[in-house]
Amino acid sequence: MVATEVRPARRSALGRAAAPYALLLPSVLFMLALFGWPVISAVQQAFTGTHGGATQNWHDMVAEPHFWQSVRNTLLLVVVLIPVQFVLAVAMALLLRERLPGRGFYFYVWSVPLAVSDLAAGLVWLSIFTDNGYLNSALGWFGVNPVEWLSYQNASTMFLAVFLAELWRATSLVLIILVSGMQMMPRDYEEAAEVFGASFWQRLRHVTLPLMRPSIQVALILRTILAFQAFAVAQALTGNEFPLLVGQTYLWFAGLNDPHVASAVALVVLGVSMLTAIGYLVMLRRPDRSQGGER
Amino acid sequence: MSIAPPAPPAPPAPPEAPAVAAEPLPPVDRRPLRRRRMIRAGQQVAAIALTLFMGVPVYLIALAAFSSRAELNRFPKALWPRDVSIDTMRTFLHSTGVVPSFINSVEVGIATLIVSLLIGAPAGYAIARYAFRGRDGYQLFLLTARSLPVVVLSIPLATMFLRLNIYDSVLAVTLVHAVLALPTTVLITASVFVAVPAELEEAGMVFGCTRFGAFRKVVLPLSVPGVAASSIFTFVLSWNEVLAAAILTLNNRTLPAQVLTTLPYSPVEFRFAGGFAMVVPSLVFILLMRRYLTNMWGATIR
Amino acid sequence: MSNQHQTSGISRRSLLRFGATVGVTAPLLAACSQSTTGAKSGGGTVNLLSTQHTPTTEADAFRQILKQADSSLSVNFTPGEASPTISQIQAQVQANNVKTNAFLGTHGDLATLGPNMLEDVTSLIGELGSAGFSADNLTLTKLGTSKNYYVPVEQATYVLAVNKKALDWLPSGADVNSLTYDQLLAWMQAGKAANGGKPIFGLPAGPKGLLHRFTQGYLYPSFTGGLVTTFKSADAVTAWQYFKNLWSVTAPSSTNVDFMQDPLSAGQVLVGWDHVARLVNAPKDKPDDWLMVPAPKGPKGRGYLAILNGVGIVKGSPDQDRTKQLIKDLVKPEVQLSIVRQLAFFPTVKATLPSDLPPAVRLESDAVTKTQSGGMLSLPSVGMGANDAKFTKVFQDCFTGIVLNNADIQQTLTTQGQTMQQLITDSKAPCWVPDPKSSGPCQVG
Amino acid sequence: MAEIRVRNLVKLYPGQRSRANDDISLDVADGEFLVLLGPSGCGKTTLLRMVAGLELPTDGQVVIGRRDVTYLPPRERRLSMVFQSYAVFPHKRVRDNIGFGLAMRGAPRSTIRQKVEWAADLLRLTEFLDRYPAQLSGGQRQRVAVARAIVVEADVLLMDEPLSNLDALLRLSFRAELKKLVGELGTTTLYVTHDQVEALSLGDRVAVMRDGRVEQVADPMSVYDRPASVFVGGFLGSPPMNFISGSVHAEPDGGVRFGLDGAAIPAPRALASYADRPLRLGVRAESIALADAQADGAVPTTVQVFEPLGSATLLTVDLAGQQVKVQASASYRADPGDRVWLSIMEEHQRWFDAETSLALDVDTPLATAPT
Repeated sequence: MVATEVRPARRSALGRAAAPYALLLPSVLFMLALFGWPVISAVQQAFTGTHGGATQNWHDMVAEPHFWQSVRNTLLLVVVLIPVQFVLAVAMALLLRERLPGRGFYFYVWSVPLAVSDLAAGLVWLSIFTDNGYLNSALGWFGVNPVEWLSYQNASTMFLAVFLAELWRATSLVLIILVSGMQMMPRDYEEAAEVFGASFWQRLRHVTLPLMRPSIQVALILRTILAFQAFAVAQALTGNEFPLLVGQTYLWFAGLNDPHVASAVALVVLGVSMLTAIGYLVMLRRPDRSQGGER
Repeated sequence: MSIAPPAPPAPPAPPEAPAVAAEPLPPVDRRPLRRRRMIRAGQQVAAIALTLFMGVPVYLIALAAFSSRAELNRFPKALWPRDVSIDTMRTFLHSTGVVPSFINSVEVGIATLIVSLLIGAPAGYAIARYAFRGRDGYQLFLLTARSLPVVVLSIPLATMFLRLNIYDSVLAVTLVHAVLALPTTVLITASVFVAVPAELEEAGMVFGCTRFGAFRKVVLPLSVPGVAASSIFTFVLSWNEVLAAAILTLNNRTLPAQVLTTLPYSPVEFRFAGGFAMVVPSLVFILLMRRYLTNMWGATIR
Repeated sequence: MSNQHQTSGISRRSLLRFGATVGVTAPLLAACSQSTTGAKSGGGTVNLLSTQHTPTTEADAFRQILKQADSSLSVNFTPGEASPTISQIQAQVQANNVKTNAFLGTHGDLATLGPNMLEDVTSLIGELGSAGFSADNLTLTKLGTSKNYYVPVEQATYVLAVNKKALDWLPSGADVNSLTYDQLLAWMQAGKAANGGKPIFGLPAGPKGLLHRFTQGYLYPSFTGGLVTTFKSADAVTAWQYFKNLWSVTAPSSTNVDFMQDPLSAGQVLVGWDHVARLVNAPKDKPDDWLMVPAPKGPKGRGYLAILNGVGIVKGSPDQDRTKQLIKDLVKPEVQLSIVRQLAFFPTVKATLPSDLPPAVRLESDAVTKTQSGGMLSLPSVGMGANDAKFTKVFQDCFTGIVLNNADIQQTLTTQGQTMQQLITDSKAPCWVPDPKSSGPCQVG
Repeated sequence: MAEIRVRNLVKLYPGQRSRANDDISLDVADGEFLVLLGPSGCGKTTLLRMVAGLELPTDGQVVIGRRDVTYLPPRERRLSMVFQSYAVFPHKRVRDNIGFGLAMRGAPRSTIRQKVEWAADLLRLTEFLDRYPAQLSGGQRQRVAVARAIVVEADVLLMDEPLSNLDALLRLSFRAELKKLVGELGTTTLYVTHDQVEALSLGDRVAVMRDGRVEQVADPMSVYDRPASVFVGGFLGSPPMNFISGSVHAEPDGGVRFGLDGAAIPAPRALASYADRPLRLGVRAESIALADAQADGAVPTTVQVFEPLGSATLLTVDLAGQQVKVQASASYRADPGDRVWLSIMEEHQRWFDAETSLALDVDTPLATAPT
């Protein structure tokens, strides 16, 4: 295009202020066009019912014997698993940065579980923990007689199995986000911190982690939301003995052909996820962006 | 302007040739070196342990997928390929619809990648560059798509696509997968665009790019790791998504819809064969994308 | 082309380019998807959705059977999980853009779709009068109305698979082919004791397991002679007490077992109760190590549940005569026989079973005939429509409460009984076999 | 406060063929301000980073005070540093940035507050203490980096091209401020730069480096006026020192002349022993005198380029086929093609061996062999 473009000297204020909204528009329209009506009809369903008033569905939901147990299990999984996962992912990211020999291979293997669907992951860990599985076989080679890891009678080993399977499956998500965030961080800050006497832990607390705040925030939000959706792995390992919240949605929708109560449970999941997301957004607000306006 | 030394200031009395050399030098202290080597060895051991934890399960599903039926029923199982047979895998791959659905899945995966990046990346850029009102509200709005279990949307979605007459097609599945992938695409690209220094981009604009040109020529190349990370998520999400694919397709099913819905009902050896077949393509995709994900070991060495 | 006004940095040219790329990819995607059902999609093909024969090997076997039955008819057979499949049909009917011609499913699945999603096939049943459908099956196909809404094509029941190794601990004087529940319990207790406390008996109590059929179709009729009318009777309490004792000798891993054939062929358990199609793989490798025997007898006789699969025509689907042709093919005796030979589902029409059945299927067919002779037939819920699943859930909740969590039996039955009564009254379903006929909605006794 | 002693330091980066630091030995006296000067890639920053402990040497030893610190991690070396990219923490306020070093060493809050205010006042940052670095200009951020470095009473202060990211005007003013500041503190300082003006103006001594080796260490005047090698002469001063190639031969009357084709320049008698060997004469543009034709020892040249520079004029002349730059007074005028006679006084002549390009040890008192 030969003619050099003559741009107006000063773009209208509207043009500049509208820039972010123009960039967001396609995604908002796309979401509303495809998920708008379905979400509305799902919400409607939650408050209409074949029998009884608007609250009947919610009453049925709570009356289901496994409901409160599934809420407890889901929260237990989220509260216990996510902190451990973040500690592990940060450690792995820092190990990768140490440029150990073979790090390319390490990073590939560490990001592999991301590729495994939760159904396949359930299968993998079932093959390990089941009574005649690989773990008991390995114990057998050492003369230790097999343990019934997944039996509903020993709840602690059952939780441990689900915990390890979920730890294995979902840590790669956090790792990859942290690693891609860490890319952009120049090493000068950490070198400066080291010169001025900061120990490894002090560097981590005062420099490395604060600088990775955007990635940590994204990883936390996405990981928590996906944690509330976790269900297939727990079902593959323990059947219905370790019920999770989303499992209740499937139970009502597929098992009992009652989309109304299923929508109610779905809204509970949505609500809890939103609350945690808002919590993270507020908690990890970036103080140094206080200069506001377009940078 | 010739640079001559300024009028020679009365040179501060330079300390006479430093007589410090007289004192004897202390011996070289090698203790920190040994400590450093120990730390590195510890790091290597930790890395290997983590690699075993992450890698062994995948090895086991591969082992199970290629073990014979008899081996799977035996106890204690061998942790090494003792009784290998590929007929389960062969029958699985030759069963109707597995290969065509594989092609459909790849198509959907890549199409979802393109659509979600085209729509998501600009939004990610907007979040990274602007602190506008409603920024957090927008992020929450995006997250609703991912936090509402898709199962309750299945019937309204299906009816909508039927009315639009794009039912039972790769396009229908792509659109739904793109919506599901949008939140991750936007948030991850945003978290990396934030790190691209604004000065570089403003420099781009000084040289005559439009803001969009600067985005394309300056910001995008620099934030390749972020784009790579989000594309891995998008592909893997689309590749492993079962429910929307199962509901929206009839004859043109994706691999998960074709396989995963029937896996739980198939005998044990088919479940492992199917599970492993599902994993391999994603392994390959991550292998391809890994290089773009990090330029960490290429970090600038001053 | 110099665009004067730069709208917020997104030049119109790049928007055009973006629109073009999406415009091009969309039809491309729609056009070049691969058919995954092995048949050409489009006109002249019968789309048959199914919740049965989902395992990959079974699905291909069924496709072969259809091809041999009538090569002129091209059928897209798409098996899948019940919920997405049923949702698909519901969505298609709601959007009155029906692409699925026929649906093969269990009586429960067909009841969930119900009369407003299935065409009335009474005339087709009339045409096939000579096939010899059993009266009980035909009542089932009416879904509690006066017209037939599907054609029965396969039936099955549940039997006990026994690894001959277990016979060593059979109590003396007990005939394995006509056990009583008490003899089964004693047998399993002896087996467990002799096996170092490791139970040799298994039940499919997993999420997709059919354990609730054991409670509904076997325990209740055998101990109480009924189901709904005797739900919380004294006999019911003894039945559940028995179930607790039986569970104490059942492998705890059963809570994660959906198909008994898996633990049985792996040798984890020696004796297991399940659907014939979910046991058939157990004896496959070594048929002569196995026995298939009818379920035991209780105080009120040998209760057994007949499971019926049928094909319904989706309401408003095109090419209905081609679909009728498919159904006619399915009920042909030679097709019914190839179904039993390859898929272990028994004919619903008069057809003499050939002698060259595969050994496992032969074992099962003997057990089935023994079960039917002198057994007390009971049917899955009739007329419960969409509440059929919730009705089953009552029994699942009872099992979890009473057997797994040791809740008080009478108290659990009373509370669950109220839920059941609510469900039955909502569905206005009269009693069904094994309960005596009732005029109004069946009353929980 | 402590002196720095570097002995035979070698650094070979993995995958590189040439050594970044090739057997460097150097001493920085207690309280001295030594500048490491050299073109980019000469290894000056690598040397600084090894003294700081941010890089580990392949061989050799680094001693600070009486303690060997060769392999010690940076935080145990009691030093502070100003980085080229400032490395001011973006997520901390200026106050916390400056007090970072003290906070890390667990100093009581009151001392930190008091010292931070002292440093902020010294660098005129008092009103910015509660701002974030993103809200400051480049110069202010540099000041924060310096404040952070001086608030920690470290034995050694290291600076890695701290002024290179500033614009020209700010660099000038900040240089003087920095010199005064470091002079008052009196801390032993090692300063890296590629800018020769900074080196000459700031350093008590200047170490000129090339390809991982130290060519010459001396006070600014000697380095400028008595370069130990052709490289040092060419690197310092603008325009760089002229180098005229030729050889000397003895005259019947005992004198020595430096012969070019068609001309000859009188040379010191001591060079007699170098007769007939190729030499190079180094002379600063401002040390060449413009003479009229008859002056003894004058040589004819033709003017190629005449550049008026405001405070002086710069001529590029052709002396027997070789280009020479001559600095004349502001009022001097000449046109290309004019013939001009030059004379180079003996005390301004610096002689270098053509092969080794090292300075010759002519008996004039100032000549010093490179250490």
